[in-house]
Amino acid sequence: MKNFKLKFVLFLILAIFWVLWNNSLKPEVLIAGFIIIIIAVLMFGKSVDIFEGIKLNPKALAFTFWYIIVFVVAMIKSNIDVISRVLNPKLPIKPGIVRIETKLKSKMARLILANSITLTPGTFVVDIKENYLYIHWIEVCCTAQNTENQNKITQEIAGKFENILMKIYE
Amino acid sequence: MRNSFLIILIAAFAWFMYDIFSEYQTQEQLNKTAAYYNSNEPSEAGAANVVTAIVVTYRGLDTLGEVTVLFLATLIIGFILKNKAEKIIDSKYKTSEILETGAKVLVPGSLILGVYIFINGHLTPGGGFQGGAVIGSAIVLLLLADPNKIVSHKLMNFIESTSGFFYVVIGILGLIIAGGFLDNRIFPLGKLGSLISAGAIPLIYSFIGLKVGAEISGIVNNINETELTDKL
Amino acid sequence: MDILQIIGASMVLIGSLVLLIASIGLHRMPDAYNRIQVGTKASTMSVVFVMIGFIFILPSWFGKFFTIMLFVMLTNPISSNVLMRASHKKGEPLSSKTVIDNLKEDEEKEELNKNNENGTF
Amino acid sequence: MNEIAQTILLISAGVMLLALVIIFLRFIIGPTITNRVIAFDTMTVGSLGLIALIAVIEQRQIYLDVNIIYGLLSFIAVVVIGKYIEKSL
Repeated sequence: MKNFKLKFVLFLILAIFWVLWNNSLKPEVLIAGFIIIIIAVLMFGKSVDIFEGIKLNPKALAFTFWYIIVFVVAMIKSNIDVISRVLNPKLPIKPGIVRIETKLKSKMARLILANSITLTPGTFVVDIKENYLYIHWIEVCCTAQNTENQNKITQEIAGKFENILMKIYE
Repeated sequence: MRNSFLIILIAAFAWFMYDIFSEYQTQEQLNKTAAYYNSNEPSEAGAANVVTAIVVTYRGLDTLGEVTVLFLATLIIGFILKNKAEKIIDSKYKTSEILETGAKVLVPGSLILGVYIFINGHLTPGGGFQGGAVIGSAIVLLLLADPNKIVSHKLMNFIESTSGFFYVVIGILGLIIAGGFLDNRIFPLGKLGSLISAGAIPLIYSFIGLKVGAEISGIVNNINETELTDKL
Repeated sequence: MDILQIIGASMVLIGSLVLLIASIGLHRMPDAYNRIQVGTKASTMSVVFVMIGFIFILPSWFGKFFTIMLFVMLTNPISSNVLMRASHKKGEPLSSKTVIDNLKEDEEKEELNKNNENGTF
Repeated sequence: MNEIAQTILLISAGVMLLALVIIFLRFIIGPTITNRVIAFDTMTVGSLGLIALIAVIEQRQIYLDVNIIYGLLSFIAVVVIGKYIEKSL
């Protein structure tokens, strides 16, 4: 079968969803879920191209866990950041929309990157055009348009996520 | 001027409503029919959700009528909005890539959520109609992410007519094997509260859910295709 | 068991306080872009904290709480992104504090290129 | 359930309600449609927590089924409004 690996990934995601949502491991629930998910995977077989490039090996799994840890830490930082900004009477913001470039090709990896950027301190994805992400940043570090600054901005916003996602998806 | 008129209207409406509700008293006891359903339902129909048992078994014929009404509505909408789909690619209004990718994960997920709702119709709130509506909203999401996507009319018509056919077949089986039309006791009742219980209720509700889902998806799809041709 | 329940309830309280701060932030921030920064992050975070707290209180409902958490973490950034992209395209004003807008510059450049191409035809 | 935990839960329900009311004020003031939709989005996501809290206090698991469908529908609503603003519906 074509794209068997990618379909298997979709099957895995839907199966985890089904089991978690039913909150039980009774045989009748599992059998019903298996039939439904197989039908859903066959119906949406064309749209699995978003998972292209995903790796299914222990190393990738380990990196996934590492990613979750990095993400959760960034998310809690973002929380503290938001609180300190909102409660500060001076309202220390210097907003602007900056452009960063991503090396990721896989659609799913880009979605995860964009969602992670949105949920981490002070950054918010406004648009994606080809390889460029446009990000509303609440405290822009440098405004001059040169390559050095671009690289610095990219490193600061997306660096840590991108490096790990590259290891999982490419 | 217009605002003051609105305020007067709202005040009058509030007074009117207050007049009605001030004399409202809640019923302390169930009436005769409700008491019958409440006490006899577990042994007769075996569904944990009494409302489902009433909708599918005791008042099954009414539900068949409701599904027919929805079918007629779909038919008429399809008749009015009949148009050929044409592909339009306008790069200015292209959907953002994030939504496109997200929808490819979320659409199968919400489809499965809809199926979960109507399969568990006899245990949890919701059932065929609600599950069908969730499936319809999954199709809405699919078309929002990519308005040029062509959803197959043939497949939807097939699902819709097949599930309608089996719905009636189960009803007639009930007439032959058990007590009457749409009686759920053609299968054993099973243990109260598990997934396979309440006789034929999960099966009947699944067919209703599939039928309703296909009908709502058909309406959404028809509207989408008409708008595509209007934009040109 | 009691200690776990109190820890869970405290996490729920933290989540609700985060939501309260988000609501204050929605009033303090100067423009829509900054508002949605606060709104999306803080509301997602609030749901995450609340659900983790409930997992401590009722471990047997783990699956449901966890699914809702993942669902919010997946969908909330997407919907905010769609909204802000549309607003920027429509010309939602940026606050006077804004220092740079690369997206608008690039869009204008693109438009200019398109017009030039049409001109040479 | 433990009584202290229950009290803390009730307090957090009150805090959440207060937050929702303050967000609703932004929904009323909001100078542009974008501001209103932001308030709507924040409000719906915040109320997901509140519904789950009611489910826990009442010990009824079935309310959580309502919760996720509410979340799904409000997500689709925001996407629809976004596409309407963009005029690409």
